[in-house]
Amino acid sequence: MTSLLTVRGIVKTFPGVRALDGVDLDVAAGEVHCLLGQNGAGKSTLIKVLAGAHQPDAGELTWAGRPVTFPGPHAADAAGIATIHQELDLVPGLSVAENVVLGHEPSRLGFTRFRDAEALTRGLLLRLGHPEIPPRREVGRLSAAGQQVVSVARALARDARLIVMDEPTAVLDPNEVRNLFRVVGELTADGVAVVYISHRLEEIRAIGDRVTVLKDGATVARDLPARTTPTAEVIRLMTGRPVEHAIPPPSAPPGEEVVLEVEDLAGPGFGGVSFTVRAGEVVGLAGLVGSGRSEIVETVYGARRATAGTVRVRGRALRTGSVPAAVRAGMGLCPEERKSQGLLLHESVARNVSLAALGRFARAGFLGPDAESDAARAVLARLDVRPADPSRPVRTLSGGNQQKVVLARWLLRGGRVLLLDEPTRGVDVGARGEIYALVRQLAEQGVAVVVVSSEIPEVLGLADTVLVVREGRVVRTAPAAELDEGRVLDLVMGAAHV
Amino acid sequence: TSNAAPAPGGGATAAAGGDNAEPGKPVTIGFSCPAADHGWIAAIAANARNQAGLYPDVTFEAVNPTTDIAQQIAAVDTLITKEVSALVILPNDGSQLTALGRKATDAGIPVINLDRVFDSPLAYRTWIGGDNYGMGVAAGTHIGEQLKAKGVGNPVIGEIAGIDNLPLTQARSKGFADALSSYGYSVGPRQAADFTAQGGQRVAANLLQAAPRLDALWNHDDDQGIGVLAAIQQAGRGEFLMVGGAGSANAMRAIKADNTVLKATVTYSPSMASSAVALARLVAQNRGMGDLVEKEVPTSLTLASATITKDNVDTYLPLGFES
Amino acid sequence: MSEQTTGRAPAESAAGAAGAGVTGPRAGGAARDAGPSPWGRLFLGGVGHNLGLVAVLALLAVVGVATADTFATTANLLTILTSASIIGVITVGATFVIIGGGIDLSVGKLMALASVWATTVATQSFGPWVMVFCALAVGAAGGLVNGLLIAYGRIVPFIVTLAMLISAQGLAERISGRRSQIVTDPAIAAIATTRVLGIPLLVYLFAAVVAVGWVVLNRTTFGRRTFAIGGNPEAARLAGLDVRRHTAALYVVSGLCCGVAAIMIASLTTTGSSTHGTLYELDAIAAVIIGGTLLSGGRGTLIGSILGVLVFTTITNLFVLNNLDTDVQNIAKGAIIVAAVLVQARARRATP
Amino acid sequence: MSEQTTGRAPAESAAGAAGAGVTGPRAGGAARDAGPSPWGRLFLGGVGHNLGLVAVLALLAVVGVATADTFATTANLLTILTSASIIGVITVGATFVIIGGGIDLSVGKLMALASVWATTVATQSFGPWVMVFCALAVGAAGGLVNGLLIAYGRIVPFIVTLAMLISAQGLAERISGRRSQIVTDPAIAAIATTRVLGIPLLVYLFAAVVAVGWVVLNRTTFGRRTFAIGGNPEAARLAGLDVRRHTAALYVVSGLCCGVAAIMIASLTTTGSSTHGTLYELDAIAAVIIGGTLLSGGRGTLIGSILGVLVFTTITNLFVLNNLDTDVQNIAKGAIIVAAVLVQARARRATP
Ligand SMILES: Nc1ncnc2c1ncn2[C@@H]1O[C@H](COP(=O)(O)OP(=O)(O)OP(=O)(O)O)[C@@H](O)[C@H]1O
Ligand SMILES: Nc1ncnc2c1ncn2[C@@H]1O[C@H](COP(=O)(O)OP(=O)(O)OP(=O)(O)O)[C@@H](O)[C@H]1O
Ligand SMILES: [Mg+2]
Ligand SMILES: [Mg+2]
Repeated sequence: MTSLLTVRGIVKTFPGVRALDGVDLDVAAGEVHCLLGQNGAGKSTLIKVLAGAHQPDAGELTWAGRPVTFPGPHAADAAGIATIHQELDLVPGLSVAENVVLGHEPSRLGFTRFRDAEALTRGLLLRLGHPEIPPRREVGRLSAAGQQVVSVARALARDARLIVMDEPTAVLDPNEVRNLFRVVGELTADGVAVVYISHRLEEIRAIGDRVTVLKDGATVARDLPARTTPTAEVIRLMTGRPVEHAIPPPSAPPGEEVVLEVEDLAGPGFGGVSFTVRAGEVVGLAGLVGSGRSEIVETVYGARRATAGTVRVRGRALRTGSVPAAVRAGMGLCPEERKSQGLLLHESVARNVSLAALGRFARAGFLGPDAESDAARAVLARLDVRPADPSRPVRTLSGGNQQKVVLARWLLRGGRVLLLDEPTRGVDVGARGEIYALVRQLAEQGVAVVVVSSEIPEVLGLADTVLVVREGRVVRTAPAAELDEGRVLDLVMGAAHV
Repeated sequence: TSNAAPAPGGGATAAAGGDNAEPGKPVTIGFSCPAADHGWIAAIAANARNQAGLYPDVTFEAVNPTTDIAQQIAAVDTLITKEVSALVILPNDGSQLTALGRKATDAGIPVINLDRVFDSPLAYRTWIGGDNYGMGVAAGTHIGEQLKAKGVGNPVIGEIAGIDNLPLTQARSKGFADALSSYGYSVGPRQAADFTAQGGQRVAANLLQAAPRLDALWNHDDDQGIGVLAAIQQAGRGEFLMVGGAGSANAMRAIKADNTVLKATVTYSPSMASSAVALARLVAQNRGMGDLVEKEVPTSLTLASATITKDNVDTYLPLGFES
Repeated sequence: MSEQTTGRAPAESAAGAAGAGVTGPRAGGAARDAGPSPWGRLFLGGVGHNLGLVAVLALLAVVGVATADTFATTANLLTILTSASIIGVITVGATFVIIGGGIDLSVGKLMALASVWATTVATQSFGPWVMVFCALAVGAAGGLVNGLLIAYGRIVPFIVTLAMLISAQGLAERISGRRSQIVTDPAIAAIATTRVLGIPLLVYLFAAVVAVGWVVLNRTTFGRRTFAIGGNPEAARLAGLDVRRHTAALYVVSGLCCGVAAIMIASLTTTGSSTHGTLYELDAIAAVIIGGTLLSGGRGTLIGSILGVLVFTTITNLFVLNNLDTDVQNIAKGAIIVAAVLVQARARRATP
Repeated sequence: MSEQTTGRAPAESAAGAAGAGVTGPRAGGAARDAGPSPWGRLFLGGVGHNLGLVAVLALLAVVGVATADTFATTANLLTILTSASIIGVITVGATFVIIGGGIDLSVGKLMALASVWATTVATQSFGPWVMVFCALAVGAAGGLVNGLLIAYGRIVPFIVTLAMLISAQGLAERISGRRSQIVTDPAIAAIATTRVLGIPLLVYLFAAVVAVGWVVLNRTTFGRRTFAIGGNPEAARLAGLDVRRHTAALYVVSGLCCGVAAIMIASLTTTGSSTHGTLYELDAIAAVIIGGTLLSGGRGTLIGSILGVLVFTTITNLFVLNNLDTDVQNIAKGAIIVAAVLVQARARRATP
């Protein structure tokens, strides 16, 4: 196989961090090359080097047989590398079409030719199976999934020879993932190379040709065959240890006491939602991206105002639209968007963990010096957050560990109801297993848990009871044991797909 | 125009009479005034410096002008610490510098309070300043006379004041209203600007809309008057008579040329700064005023406000300050 | 969208998201997005977003007609427009800077400096074109210094432009000797007095700057990239834009607007003076924000900013026509501003 | 951390991320955080982050000693501290508001209003305690109105506090009849003249407000929540904090500081006046930002703000001692501010 891109010995340090420590990678034209690694392994940093967004400290890039350097994003782009970055790289105030052409606007005398841009965009969206996204819509008004589609369209617009995709499927539902894979197939058939990053190992198997594994900023395995390498082997390479990645089964049936009762809850985008959660029970909400599951749990939590319905915790109705009331009643929420809704990125881990339980560490409002440090340390140890240093700025933690910090916040507060919205999005296999174990552990201690997830196996594996949500309605409530993946998929897609 | 280098002191230095011109014991005179981007204030500072330059026995110590009360307090404090022989102070705000005047007086330094008066006579040795109320009276009287002569009944008389916050503005307006009432007239549209050409233009442009017909207009300040005149020209109005205030060279030239609505201005001359320095010298040297019998300088001098028209403008032109 | 008026008001983003008008990719929003032509749509968008402000203006007009006979006269309406023209031109520049994620506190004093420099005896002796060139050059140079320090020196815009405000003020005082410099050139003076078809030249100039600004902001690559740089600078960089150069250019645009405004104010007041433009920075920013531009950048309309300017100017006009005292004027002005924003926010929430 | 000084400067987040000077996750963070005692660490953190500012102050002191004999005298240093005291107290409040993600433009005129209200003949007739109470109540009430409109009315802070600035100015003029109201009460007047151990009472008052502010910001749940709300209001809300009530409270804190400052300025100038505090808003915000607080909230130190105030006051003092003209002062001041921020940014980048 002739190599389109060869990467040798790339080193990239940020002050005090060696994010990349000698990475090798070979990508051939027409292949899907998967890049695997734990959170913080350096995958995104590597692709930023490829995109010209970071300058490597050492190492060589060879592009189409010639050594190159990319002093800026422009250079990589000119060479024919397009990148879909992990953090959405769109401008919310511009239209879909403007985002797609940003940096390469068709123009005459400085005037943008909107019609050309829109025609191009319309074509790309059609190709991606989303003709319904209007090119003139402001990107900020699209759902996360819609924005991801636009990001993909952007990359396709460049007619690149190599397209790098950094976790493009994290916010996509199965249907859209299938669409994306079809497009990837078309691209590779045309000889375009794709570098593909995902934490969902089954996807690697579905579209990958070869796999390169990164660990702690270095390549630990190269060019493994994607389809035939055993999963356990891949995981061992990534984590350096064998990891149990299956979801542990519940060890005891849930208790009898009803902790959370939701009755006829309605809000903008959903309605008629009723369910109960008993102590120690895990209730899962399955559904497509955009089906309104986040709205439901956020309304239960009081973060959005309900238009109708009641929420009771242990028999007592909550004031609607008040998060403090819900928290006082013992609820906690790990929100969908870790960074924008969950974390104080500037602050230390300890301060993030103690945020909801600050009052406990204060006397008459006064906090002792780092009063909460010890308590935080204990919770972090229990969750096995690495590194277990509570004074470290939270933004320096990997995605999985950041997710654990948000969980730790509610563990420290010690409530009776925990709402988890996409708890494993963007989290690597290792951390995923730990989060599953933690959910089990909490349930065993009598906490009522609600889990929202777009991964159907995850919902089925974790939940005792599953609610299937479609377009804001609960279309089926059943014990998990009575459902299987195919059934749920049919339900979430609706009659048209059955 | 103002672009000509400013005539030194606008020619406003006192011809020393009697034996006062004779050199006395050497004295240091401290001087502090506000910083304003305003022709009148600029003339005050220049006049003081020029007057001091006339005396071989005077060392002139001016602190940098400022608009900030706290800065002026700090600056004058340094002069007190230096133990100057006398202080000439034009405060940003009379009330707010009273305590400082007391401090200087208590330290044995005579204070000549220029224009904006301190709250307590204990804070100064002598006050010299313009007559704001009298200025309003002069303007009102001139307008009253002119309108009466024309036989206008029920005239619409406008007023564009300076900064309403200042006591001097309030005094001017009161004098104006009082004088007009003696003719049976009253002030119609009245708005305050801010002593800047821009403020004058803005307020005048709107005020001319409020009054589709005007018979007379008094503008308190010739500096902002530049903007007022511009607005009048832009609106194409000319049916009324305008009177200015303070007595800038620019306004006097316009009066002399007699081709705008500005027909007169009432003075509030920055020459008072020259006089203040002269007084400070005498006080510091323990001398009286030459033409007076008194052995001491009086405790207060109020300057008269003259009305300048086409007829007498030539006499006053040398005193006019550049905008 | 409510976030435009409420900006950083906390707790609100979520509440806003819960409100109406949320359209997912598969929702039926397509109808609304299929406007007439792109041009018409964009322009209507500018007004549509600002229906609240139009309502506020209408309300002020009603009050004007009710309280002052002369309010609804052509002469008075032209006076309002003329008064709005100078701060309006400055606001055009400020809109670019703020949409691009910056802030410019130096506008008023940059204008003052340009007006002073353009009206020195020396400059005036070269005639009107040199005066105009001088004003534009001084404005652009000031803006360039701002832009370079912000984009390449990496100092926050607030500090850089505040420092520029202070220094420009000092320089203007120094050059003018703190006196008002009279404009002797008849051509410059004529800008404020000339009328074409009964409308003052200044108003045409204002309209021209707004039109050019609108076209640049909405129809050119430069304008659209300004939104990108303000809305997500990192995304803009990854897309290959030269974010720094663009940022610097935005401050030059603002400085150029100050230069144009300098000529206008020199003509209107027949002087160049260091006292010109005092507090214009707050007025301009307030107009931009009331007009619905996010102070954090990335979103906004020029039409909104201009409506904001008109609201402010109309308020002042109303006060003078009704011969109110300055103190009462101020008390009322504060209340009216808050009321206007509330009305506008409500109108925005009502229309999706 | 470059983002502290460079804030929203576009291009910079990108440049910062790409270029030097960004402190990485595994960076010295741990080393820096492992200070001596937690208390000492926190305090040193405040200074440490601001080593650049300390250097700037030292530099100014060197210039002072070199150019003016009297600079290094106790009397002059006390003059600097006294001059700093009033704007310093206001800056304490402004620091809370800005760390909490807001901005308060009304501080100067809220102080003026409180000073006027506290020195009316009627208020003075009740004696000094009532005067103090009145000033604090007026300041707090003004802050409360700001806070309610921002937190519950969901109007951007810039507009609300600008409107408050304008209205408070009008109200102060109205109440005082535009005159400076003399303080006749000897107890209030004594605040500015009394010295304890040779140090003016005003300086103690300033120190006390800073100390209380520091403790509240760093050692109480209120302070901790202020950082949270400014850093990520949505996360704070979802963690169960009452973001609105807290936001409103921040403006009350700022208003209270204005009340304290009102008593101080009434004592220092022996008057209550509507002219007090002009442009204090820009000075206070500039001091806070120079002190390293992010204008977008969530990060900052009180010590930095106070150092910022001292830098500004020292610059002014130097100018007065050297008897510079205001125009030269201004030109130089702008340049010094930019230089100071550059020095500080460099110092920050050097220390991880
Ligand atoms: N701009 C930056 N400054 C400092 N450190 C950085 C920066 N970007 C990344 N890092 C650090 O470099 C390391 C590698 O991060 P990277 O984002 O490449 O990991 P990743 O493999 O993409 O992880 P994930 O699966 O969570 O996306 C991490 O420790 C990260 O914190
Ligand atoms: N802040 C917001 N602004 C605009 N639209 C929003 C916002 N939040 C949600 N929506 C819209 O509401 C709909 C429901 O989205 P939501 O994310 O709650 O669904 P979900 O079932 O939780 O899906 P997901 O798997 O993405 O969490 C989507 O179509 C989305 O576009
Ligand atoms: Mg990554
Ligand atoms: Mg969701």
